This record gives sequence, structure tokens and C-alpha cells, in this order.
Amino acid sequence: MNDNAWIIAIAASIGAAIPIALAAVGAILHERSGVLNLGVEGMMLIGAMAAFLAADAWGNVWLALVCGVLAGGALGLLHGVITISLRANQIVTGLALVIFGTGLAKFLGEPVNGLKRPVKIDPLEVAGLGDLPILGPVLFAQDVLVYASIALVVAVSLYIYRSRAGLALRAVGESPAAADAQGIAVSRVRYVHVLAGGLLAGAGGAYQALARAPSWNQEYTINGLGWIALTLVVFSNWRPGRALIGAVVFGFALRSQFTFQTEGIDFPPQVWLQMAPYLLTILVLIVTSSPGARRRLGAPAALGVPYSRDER
Amino acid sequence: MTDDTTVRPDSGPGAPVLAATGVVKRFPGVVALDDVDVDLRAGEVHTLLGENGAGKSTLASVLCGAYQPEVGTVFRHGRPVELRSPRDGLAHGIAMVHQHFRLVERFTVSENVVLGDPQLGRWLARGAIDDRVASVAETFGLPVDPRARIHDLSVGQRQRVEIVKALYRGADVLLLDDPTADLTPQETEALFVTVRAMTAAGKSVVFISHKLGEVVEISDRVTVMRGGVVTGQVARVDADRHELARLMVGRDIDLDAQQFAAGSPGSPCLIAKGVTVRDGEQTALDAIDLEVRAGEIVGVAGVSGNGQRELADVLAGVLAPTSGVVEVNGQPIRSARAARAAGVAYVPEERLGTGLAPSLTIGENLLLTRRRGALVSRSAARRDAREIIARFEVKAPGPDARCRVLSGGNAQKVLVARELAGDGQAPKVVVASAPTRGLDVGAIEQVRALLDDARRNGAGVLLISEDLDEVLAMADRIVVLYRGRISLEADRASADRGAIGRAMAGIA
Amino acid sequence: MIVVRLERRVATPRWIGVAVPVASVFAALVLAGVFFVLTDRPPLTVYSEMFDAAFGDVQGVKNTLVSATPLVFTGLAAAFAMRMGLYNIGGEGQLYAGAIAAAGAALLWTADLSTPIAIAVVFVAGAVGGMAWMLVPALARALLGTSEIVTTLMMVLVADVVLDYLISGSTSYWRDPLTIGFPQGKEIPDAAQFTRWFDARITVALPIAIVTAAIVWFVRNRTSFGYGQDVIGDAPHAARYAGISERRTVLVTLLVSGALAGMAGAAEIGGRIYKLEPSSLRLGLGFTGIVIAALARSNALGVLVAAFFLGGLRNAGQSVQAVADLDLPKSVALMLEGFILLCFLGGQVFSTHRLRIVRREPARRARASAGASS
Amino acid sequence: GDDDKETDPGTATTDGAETTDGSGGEPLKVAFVYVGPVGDAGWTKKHDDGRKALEAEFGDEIEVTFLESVPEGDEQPFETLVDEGNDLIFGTSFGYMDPMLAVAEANPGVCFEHATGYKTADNMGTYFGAAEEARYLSGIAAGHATASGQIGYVAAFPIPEVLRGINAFTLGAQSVNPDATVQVVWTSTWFDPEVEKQAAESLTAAGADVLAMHQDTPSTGEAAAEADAKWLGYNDDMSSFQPEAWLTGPVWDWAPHYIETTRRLLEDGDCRNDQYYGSMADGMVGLASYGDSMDQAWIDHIEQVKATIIDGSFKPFTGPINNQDGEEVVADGESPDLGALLGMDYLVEGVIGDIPAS
Ligand SMILES: Nc1ncnc2c1ncn2[C@@H]1O[C@H](COP(=O)(O)OP(=O)(O)OP(=O)(O)O)[C@@H](O)[C@H]1O
Ligand SMILES: Nc1ncnc2c1ncn2[C@@H]1O[C@H](COP(=O)(O)OP(=O)(O)OP(=O)(O)O)[C@@H](O)[C@H]1O
Ligand SMILES: [Mg+2]
Ligand SMILES: [Mg+2]
Repeated sequence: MNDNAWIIAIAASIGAAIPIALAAVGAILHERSGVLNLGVEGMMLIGAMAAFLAADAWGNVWLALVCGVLAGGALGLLHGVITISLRANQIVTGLALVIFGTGLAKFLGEPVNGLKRPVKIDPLEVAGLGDLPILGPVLFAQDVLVYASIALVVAVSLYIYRSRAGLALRAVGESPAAADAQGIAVSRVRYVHVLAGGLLAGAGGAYQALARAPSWNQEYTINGLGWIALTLVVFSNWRPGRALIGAVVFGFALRSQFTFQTEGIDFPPQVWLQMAPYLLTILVLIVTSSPGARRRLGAPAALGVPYSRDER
Repeated sequence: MTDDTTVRPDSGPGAPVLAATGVVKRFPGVVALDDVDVDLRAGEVHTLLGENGAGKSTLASVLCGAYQPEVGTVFRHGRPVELRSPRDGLAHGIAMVHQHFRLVERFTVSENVVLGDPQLGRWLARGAIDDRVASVAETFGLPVDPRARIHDLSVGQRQRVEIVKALYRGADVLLLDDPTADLTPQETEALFVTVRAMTAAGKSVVFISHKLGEVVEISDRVTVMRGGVVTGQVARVDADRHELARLMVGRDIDLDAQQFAAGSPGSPCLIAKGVTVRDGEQTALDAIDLEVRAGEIVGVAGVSGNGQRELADVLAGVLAPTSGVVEVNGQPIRSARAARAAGVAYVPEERLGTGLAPSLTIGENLLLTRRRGALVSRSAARRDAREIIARFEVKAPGPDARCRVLSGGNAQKVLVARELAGDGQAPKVVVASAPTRGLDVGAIEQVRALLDDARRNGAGVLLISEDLDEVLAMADRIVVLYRGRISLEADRASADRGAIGRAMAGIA
Repeated sequence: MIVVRLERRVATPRWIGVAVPVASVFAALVLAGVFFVLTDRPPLTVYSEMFDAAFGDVQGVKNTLVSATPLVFTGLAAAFAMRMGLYNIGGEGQLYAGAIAAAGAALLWTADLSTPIAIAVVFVAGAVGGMAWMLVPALARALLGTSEIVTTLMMVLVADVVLDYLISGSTSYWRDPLTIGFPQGKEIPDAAQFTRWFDARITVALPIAIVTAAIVWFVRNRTSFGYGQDVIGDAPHAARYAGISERRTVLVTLLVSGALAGMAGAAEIGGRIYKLEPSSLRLGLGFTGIVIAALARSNALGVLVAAFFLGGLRNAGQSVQAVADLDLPKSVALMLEGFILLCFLGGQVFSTHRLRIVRREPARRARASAGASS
Repeated sequence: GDDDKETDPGTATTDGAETTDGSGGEPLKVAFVYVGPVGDAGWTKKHDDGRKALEAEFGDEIEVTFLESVPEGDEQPFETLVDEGNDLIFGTSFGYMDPMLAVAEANPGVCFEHATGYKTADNMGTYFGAAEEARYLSGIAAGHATASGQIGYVAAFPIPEVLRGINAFTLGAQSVNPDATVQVVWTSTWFDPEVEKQAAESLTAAGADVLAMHQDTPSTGEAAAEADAKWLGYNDDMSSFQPEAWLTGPVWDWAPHYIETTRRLLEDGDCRNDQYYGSMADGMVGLASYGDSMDQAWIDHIEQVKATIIDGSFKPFTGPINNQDGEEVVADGESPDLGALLGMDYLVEGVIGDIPAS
């Protein structure tokens, strides 16, 4: 068995996990505020498309990243207006956003379809550490966004569980009426985090377009990553750290099918590896549905419910 | 439309700490507050008294910043303030404990307490927070465990958390909206101790209730409301239950309500044997034995929350007992359908949401407990609805009106009419829970007459009511429910108010 | 100070029911028009070309009806659950499962059958397939209260994998062993291939879709079961009180919803594709069904209208590519669909609420008018 | 628009049934149906390049439209094109075979040409080409370029077309480096940048220093560049994506076939219905530009073999050829006929990896 192949596979699954993890962490913030986000896929696509167009126009990878992030944020904001201010059904709105985002990304991305990515986010060797055995490729030869994303996950975890604002966020997602009575501006908290969800989904999309996909392709640059991110949100029980780990494991599950091939190992069949994350998520959901588990685990209690102070 | 007894906001010594003048607040289709004036003085307990829907909660919400009035001004220490949200209210030292608790179930007590505190550091230091919360609670004699999670707490404990929340934020005006509704007598007494401790510490309390007895006990002043207007204001020294009741209901009422002639009971038609209901560790009903005979009314008295709801649900087949059996005319009742088939009619405590589906029309709601085949005819139901609207003088736009828009009294009329008069045949057993709560006098009389008719027609009636006067006026026999057990059983003839009261409070 | 607030309407005037959707579509066309102008395409020409393609001539209408047929089934699937507050997001997966079952049953049994029986076999198999795909989410929801939103969605992703596996990942029963090129599904027997009418691909699936819509409408509005759904959707306590089993109703509702989506798969196999062909099934028909249910506000007859409308839009997107000079990509239909949906969803609030402008008197003036001494 | 339906009254009589006349009357309508978007950088783009060349060739004499991202297995797009009056319809994906055949049989007045398929009708022909010739040449490049002797191949689906490519490539590599091995991983995709990149990475991780591929994305090139390996593309000249890793690769040029087919219909009214198998000799198959890392000696070698292929003196598949199990599948001196090529179902000796699920 070729150990090196497996180490490289792990290192590679970290890179592949980043776009999903970014979007998932965004969706966690988004949903922690009590607004369901089925629109991740659309936000990622818009982010990827905007990043690519910007890269094409200005040739600056960081500017492109910012554009992708902002475009995702714009879609997040739109989600906010429709679900928070106009109180529309969050489920249907999320799906509508996927359709809208996909349609718009394809339409606006039409002129650059198939073009080579003009600039790229490159891996960053940390002062020669990249050559270390095992740890080198896994930890020290990634690009700067990988490190930034890991830092972000840590920061978001601290924010959610240890900060005053995070407490308010969780309260709004669990019981907006309670938060409101304590002087927390429910709509503002929701808007901020829905926006954050959009921005991070945009970042995930932009990263995919700028670091991973060699060319812009409307059908395939994102191709379901948003749904995987959503899976992770549920799978991780709305916890950012677990979502990141889940993303790496998920990435590895898909990546390992090729290493199994090169290593001449027949087991396990590809089809099971491909279905496993979804089946596991269903299992997690079912296991956490018991009344006992639901007290501590599971979705924010007010997820999907619009709030209005004087309506009963 | 204010009484001359109403006090205007005033500056200078003895000035009100909080006041509102000329408050108008509308909801779609309702004027909830119509030119209301109210004030609160330092260190007093000021009660807002009124029937359901009088506008008490709405007024308190205006005072704490949750609602913005269309017209009117709120004064704090004599100065006008604009309270745009509860945050503004809290900033002005005004905190409200809502009728329905506003707690985050998955949070700990201290997380709930410090939530939204602007003085809290950017990062949470759990140990320090827990200590602070514990010390605030102790100051006012409110024992709570800061680390406990809300979902593990009882109703009384939750209410303490709510009060600690207000005190922690340094509020010196507390608005307590119907705090005793779900409390046991002991818990109510403990609450009153806390309230007195707070006023002794110079805080002022707005207390909301529609229970005359406790109002007289706790208040320094009482403002009575009805239909969104203040109908009067009385100091405790002058408080007279009859006068308060008149102000509350809008006309003289006979508190010792009309007596109904006793029935002539036949053989037992409803029998409960050893009925026990357990939910987790809590025992809601503990080996209840009960018998209702045809042609009699058995009244169940007791403070709400002592198992009444579970008892009614079990007897109507809605709730399966953990152990024990219920029989109607010899047939065992194991489901709501079986109960209906055996001739049980049930008026549940919660009329909108249980007895009636709010978004369905009156006609559709008539179908709810009727015998239904594979097909339903909504047009036939509409005809029946028209008939009921006419016969019981239901104030409704028509048979297609959604029950949501009916007033409490009219919704109750629809519900009782369906249960007692519907479906062509008279019920054999009637279970009625708080059937007259919140209704005006005319409606109360109509509902009581329907229950009396049922008795006359040979039905066995179980009347569950918090209103002891009602029970005494109607029942042939009385049982008192305390903590899931029957603590007293008496015939009307031998019923002694004092003994019943003691049994309700669990004093042997 | 003037504050604009949304306020619940006491009663919804009839005209609102028409005005809000019309205004939403209009707003969507204006907003999307901005993007057409930005990309140098005259919006009015774009719209008239699209309208022509979808509804402008007999052929366009025929194609629109063809596109609308599976959408009626997926729309009904979503609407049947949505009206009682259940969200079957997995119509797409149930459609695949229905297609797999329909193709399998057709291959197995229909070779020697008469046409009407073969049609029945295809549809029943599709319904059973869709129902089977819904089984786990439905049981979990009915027995444990597990949110059906995520479980049904996950089942879509699983179905997607299975679909590929059956045709290009294995030598399954569905795969044609004789093809020497790219992996393909086996063609179903002639008896199971629905006859074409009117010189178009309009088949028996269309009347079946319409009759199904009528049946769904009848069940919702005339039967005890439908009444129970209404009660549970509105007030679960009232249902318990009345002895209506929430478990049973939820289970049956979700399973029927899955069956309806599965019938869309059957309609696709028997009426259009004739074999299990992953890329041909992956048109997002299941997801569009949810959109249709929302546009139709869960009304079964409204689903017919909304499916026709969205079918037309899709069809227009396909055809309008061929219009010279405009240089319109296929994605234009999707983009328009997105705009219309978002405007419609955002606009919905105005059918239940109205905007009220509240003029609040500044505190100082009110105090003066209150006549307090200071 | 409406204008082209209005015929000049003066020419109305002469402009009769002869729609394929080409002079003066309505232009011949030609349509293309693509499985991907025109900008996919690979398969569909090459067909679209062919379309553009066709338009440039005939100008106003023809009117050309295309539908992109058309799902397979559906007849409607073809029916729509027939309804819009098209005279010649090209379908460029295997999965269009049955729908095209059905529509062709129902519309005998319209000409159909289907790429990669094997079913024909009176008015429907097929076309494809001997990519194995260019594959063999790119194998020579790989054989020269590999230092480790381990070559990686990112394969799409286990179908004859792909197997033919792997085998020709391997034979080419072994012709200059008899010990070279070709490790295959299967992606089950034609176009998925993420998956294909991961597959390519697994090959470099396993030690391959030259990668070849059979999909439409340049992902394999990116993985190769990141691992300092060399890369052979496919479909189109992808050198611009990773110039430092680029060696060369088989490319398609559909333009000559499109022009020839259209010319026959336009000028002779002749609707092709043959099974056309193009080659390097007639220009349908070619080799992309050479990358900077190609040694001049390698290029000379390749050019020399290429000349023998074009003049017909050498066939890539010439026996003796053994399969993976060492059994002889092509006898010494023999070469398989077209049928055997189109149905190839084995991998040759030196290829590492199985044919999955067959
Ligand atoms: N959010 C709301 N939306 C619409 N109408 C409301 C709302 N809140 C209160 N109302 C209406 O305003 C009136 C006053 O209601 P309010 O809740 O203030 O009564 P209350 O005196 O607190 O009654 P209760 O004793 O039942 O708590 C009622 O007619 C009620 O129906
Ligand atoms: N949510 C609502 N939507 C529309 N109309 C409402 C709503 N709530 C209350 N109303 C209307 O407002 C009126 C007052 O309702 P409310 O419940 O306060 O009556 P009430 O004064 O308590 O009467 P009752 O003594 O019969 O209970 C009712 O007649 C009802 O039609
Ligand atoms: Mg109240
Ligand atoms: Mg009322």
C-alpha cells in the first residue's frame, strides 16, 4: 500500500472541503438566526460567477474574491428581505433562490462560459514545512484561504458559543419572542446573519471558481456543492467545527474512491461512498428526533418561523 | 371616556414613576385600547383588572415598549418618553413578565437572564455570570439554580426566572401579566411574598389579573378595564368585590349566581376507575375514582393546573390513561372516536385551537366532532351553521366566517352549541371545561342553560370550573381536585365553602 | 414621524387574489428587463418571442402541454402535502424512483400486455416507486416527528446516485447490454410506450394528469380525509380532540405525495423517454413542482394553471435559442422563472397584509395636547 | 422574422420545390444539437467551432442555429427543429441516437447526421473518427516524457471509445518505452472539474509523472501542473490552460465533415446516410500543438510516425497485441477491422486497472 497516496488524498480532501465548509458555516450562522436556508446552492453559484467575471475583468484574484463574496451577500440580503420583512415562506423562498441564482449566474456568465480561469489562488508553502513527511502536505502546503477558513471556523465557534452576540443569535433562533422581550432587535440579528450566510456562501463559490475549477462552467463549477453544504449543516447539528470536519470527511469519502482505484482495492463500492453522507444525515436526523435528544440537539427551535411582535 | 377617578400624570413630590395618557391602540378589526390613561406610583402594586380581551396585556405591552400606540404618550418620572421597543423600555428600567413566558428552553437560567444585557462583556464568562445571577436571585429570595436548563424547570420556577430577568436588568418598574394563572396556591403565595419584597425595596409593580380575590389581597390600587376602556379606578381601601365586578363586566351582576334546581340522578353513566396519568416523572392524575349518574351535574372545583385538563381529556377519550379504565354506559372508552360513539360531548378548556380550528369556517368546524362518512358535505355544514348562528344569536359575518375572527364569547357559543345541540341526538355524557370563562353575562346564562337542559334530558354532566360560585350554583355533587387527587367530595346540600376552599388549597 | 408598517388584513378582498399575482409577474418582467437591457437585448422583443414560442401557435401550445404534463404531477405532489403544512422537497427523487420502477415494471411485464393494461402497469409502478422513496421520510415524520424537509431532500441526492449507478455504474436490469457505445437504458416494450396524439408527444399522460388533479381536488375538498388534513394543518390539538389520527393522516399524505411525484416519473418514461435515461430525467421537474404548488397556493386546480404557465416558460427557453439575432441562451427561462417566483413570494404578503402608514405624534406635542402642567 | 417568408413576386414561379437550389431562394437551414454548453472547452466547443467554420464557408446560402445543453433521450428538440423548417440536423452526442432515428423516420424530407452512434436510416448517417491514431501519437509523447515509467490516465466511462483510446495510447507509449505502465482511474464523468481533478491528483499521488485524459475539462492539466507532472489533453488544444505541463493531445476537427455534408445537400440534394469514420488522413482527427517541454527529437519521432499513419502504411493496432491477462487478442501482423474497433472491450497488457461493472 502506498502511504503517500493516502496522505496526499487527505491533504487534497482539505482543499476540496473548503468551499463546502465555508458555505456550511455561513448557512449555520444563517439558520442559527431562525431563517431556513435552502438557497445555498444559488448563493454559491452567484458568488462563483461574480468572482469569475471580476477575475476576467480585472485580473486580480483578491478583488475577484471580494466580488464573489459580495454577490453571495447580495443574494443573502434578498433572502432576508423576502423572508424577514415580507414574511414569505422560507422553504419555498430558498428553493426560489436556487432557481434565481442558477438562472442569473448562467445568464450573466454566458459570455465567459468555458474560459480559462484568469487568475488563481495559489498554495502557500509555509517556510519549507511543506516538505515535512505526512504533516507537510496535509497542513503546510495549502493555500491561504484554507488557513483563513480554518481560522474562521474557530472564530465562528467562539462567536456562537462564547460571545454576547452569539448568545443573542442563538436566542433569536430558539425563541425570537424571548429575545425580543430582552431588548434584542430580532429582525436586525436575522438580517445580519442571513447576510453573513450569503457572504460566506459567496466566498465558498468564489473559492471554488478561483482555486479549484480550471475554467468557468455554468453547469459544473458549483454542481451540487450547496446541497452538500446543507447536508453538513444538518449533519453537524448546526455546529461549525463539526461541519468543517464533516466537510473533510465528506471530501475524503469522495476522493478516496480514486485512491482505492490506484491502490487496486475493490472495496467499498463507489456507489456506497457516494450515498453514505446523505444516508448518514437521515440517520442522524432520525436519531435526534427523540424527545430527549431534541431538548439539546437538533435544529434551532424557531427555524423556519417568521417573527412579528404584534401578530399572533 | 375616562372616569373622573383617573389620575393625570403629575410632576412634583409623590409623582408617578410611570404613566400613560390618551393611549389608543388598534389591531385589525379591534380597538384594543381606546383613550386609556393609567399611572403607577413609586412602591405601589397597581392592578389592571378585566375580563379576557379587555386590553390589559395590550396596555402593559405599550408601557414596556413592546407595542407602539397610535395615539398617546408614555411618561417616565413625569417626562414623555418614546419607547420603540422592549429595549427602550428596559433602558428606562421597565421590564415585563409576559403572560406566556418568554424563555429560551435550551438555555440555562443564567443565559436567559443575561440575554440582551448591554452591560455584559463582549465575551461570556460563565462562572462570573452564574454568580451574578445567583446573587440577584438571592437578594429577593428567589431560589433558582443558574445552571439549570429551562426545559427541566416547573412553571413556578420558570416564573421566578422571569422575575430574576427583570430584577437583573435593574428594572424598578415590573409589569406582571397574569402571573398567577398557572400557579399553585403555594406558588402564588410565594409570588406575593416576592412582590411585597420588591415594593419594599422601592420598586413599583403593575399586576394583571382577572381573579378578584387575589387582586384585593395584593393591590394598592386597581384600575378596571373593559373593552379597551378604563371603567374605573379604586384604591385598595375602597375595594369592594361587587363594585369591581360591576366595573369589570359593565353591569350589576349577582356574584352568587342564579341557583339551578337540583336534578334527579339515575344510574351511573360515566365511571372512571383508578385513572392515573403520568407524563415523565410528573403525575397529573393519581388513581382517580369518579362516577357521574344520568341526570346530574358533578362539579369539579380546583385551582387550574391540578389535573383538570388531563381528567377532561381522559374522560373524553382524547388522552389514554397510564392505567385505569373509563366506561360510558358500560362501554370502555379507549379513543376519542369511541367516546363520541358512546355519546360523550366535550367542551374543552381551550376553545380556539382545540375545540375549534381557528382557520376553518364556522360550518367546517361543525363537522369536527360529527360522525363523518368517507365524504363530507361542506354545504350541509353551512346550512347547520346558519341555523346555529340564528338560534344562539352568534355575532358572526356568516357561516363562512373563520372562527379566528369570532370574539371569545361567540366562539364559545359555536362550540357549546355544536357539542350540546348538534348531530340530531342528545348527548348522554357531557364533559365541560371552563365553559363560561371570559364570557359576558348574557353568554354565560345561555351556556349554563344549555348545560342545565342537558341534565334535564338525562345526560350526566361533568362541569370543571375554576369559578367556585359557578360550581356551587349548578352542581348536584362537588369534587375538589388537588394535585391530581380528589381531595374532597360533597353533596351540594352539605357543601361548605370554607371546607372546599381549604381542599382546593391542599389544606387537609 | 411616519412609519410604514405591514398590517394583517381583516378580510381579503376578492380582487387582491388576482391583483397580487398579476402585479408580481409584472414586477418580475420589469426587473428581469433591466438585465436584458444591460446585455443589449430589447426586453419587449425577448418577451414577445418567448410568448410566441410558448403559446403563440398550435405547435407551441402542444409543446407547452407536453412540458406541463409531468409538472402537473410534481406540482400536485408538493401541493397535496403543502396544504397541510408538510413540505415534500424530494419530489425530484421520488420522480427518479418512480421512473426506475416504471421502467423496470414495463421491461418485466408489459411485453405481452394490451396497451391499456400496460399503461396502468407503468403508472402503478411509478406511484409505488415514488411511494417507496418516501417511505423512510414519511415514517420518520409520522412516528418520530423528524422534519420531512431535510429527509426528503437527502433522498433526492441518494436517488441521483442510484440513477447513475443503474445505467452507467453497473450492469443492472435497466441497462441495455447490447449497446456498444455509451451506457444506455433498455427500451421498454411498445405496449408501454404511450401512443402520441395530435401529431405531438401529447399522450394519455395528459388526461391522466388532469383527472389526477381533479381527484386530488376532490379528496382535499370533499372527503373526510381531506377535511382531516385541513384540521391537522390548522390546529393539531383540535385534530387530537376530534379523534383524527395525525400519525395516519401525515403518513398517508406523505406517501400519496410521493406516489404523485412517482407518477411524474412514469409519465416521463412511458410518454417521452421510453427507457431509463438519467440525463433526460434530470430536468428539475420535482423542484419545479414545489414552485408550482406555491404559485397555485396548494390548490389542485391552480396547479394545472401554474404547470401550464411554467411548462410554457421552460418550452420558451428551449425554443427561443433558435431565434436569430437575439442570441438568447437557454438560461433565460430559468432566470425569468427565478424573478417571477421571488416577486410572487415577496408579493404574497400583500394578499394577507396591507401597508399602513402610521403617523406618530412626537412625544412632546402629545404631552402638550395632553394638557399636563409642567 | 417575417421577411424571409415573403418571396419576391418576380421569382415566385421559378422558386418552386427546389429548396436545395442554393441560388437565390430560401437559404438551407442547418441546425446543431449540443449536449453541453458551447463554452465547455471541449467536446461541444469543437463541434461549435465546426459550426462557425460552416457558416463562414457558405455565408448567406445557409442559415444555422443551434440548441445547447440539450438532454439526451428526448425527441422534442429534434421535432422542434424540424417544425422550424431545418433541412439538415446534426446531433453531437451518442444519447441522441434513438430520438434522432425516430424523428428521422417520421420526417423523411429532412437530413440527419449523428455523431458517435451506429444506427442509420435512409435520411440519417453517422460520423465519428479514428481518434486512436492521435492517441497512439500522444502515447509516444508520454513514453518519451515519463521518467518513472508510470503514466496516469483519467478515463471517463468504460465504453469502447474510451478503451480504444487507452489501448492506443498505451501501445504508443510502449513503442518508445516498453516497460511503461498506464494506470487508469475511472471518473464516470465527461465534464466535472472537481471530480476529474481529484482523480488526476490520485494518479500523481500514486507516482505518475505524465497524465492523459478523456474528458472535456482541463482539470487533469491543473493537477499535473501542481504535481510537476506532464499532461496530454483531449478534444481541443488545451495548451493555454497549463502551458508548462502541456505536451500535446488528440483533437477533433469537425469542420471538414460539416462543410462536406452541407455541400452535398446544398449542391447535389444528396442526403448522407453512411457510417462515416474519419481519420488523420482526412483531417477529422489531429494532434494539438506541442508544448515547450517536448524535446525536438520526440517531435520528430512523432511526426515521422504520423506520416506513416496518414499514408496508410502503419496502423496503431497491429498485432501481436495481448490483453491484460496476457492472452493474444490481435494476432501477429493483423489489425482489427472497424467493427472490432468499435466494439473493443479489453485493455492491453501494461494497463493497470480494471474495467469496472462490465
Ligand atoms: N396581536 C394581536 N393581534 C390582533 N388582535 C389582538 C392582538 N393582541 C390583542 N388583540 C385584541 O385586542 C384586545 C385586547 O387584548 P389583550 O390581550 O390586551 O386582552 P387582555 O385583557 O390581556 O385579555 P386576557 O385576560 O385574555 O389576557 C382583544 O380583543 C384581542 O383580541
Ligand atoms: N384576529 C382577529 N381578526 C379579525 N377580527 C378580530 C380578531 N380578533 C378579534 N376580532 C374582532 O374583534 C372583536 C372583539 O374581539 P374580542 O375577542 O376582544 O371580543 P370580546 O369583547 O372579548 O367579546 P366576548 O365577550 O364575546 O369574548 C370581535 O367581534 C372580532 O370580530
Ligand atoms: Mg392578556
Ligand atoms: Mg373576549
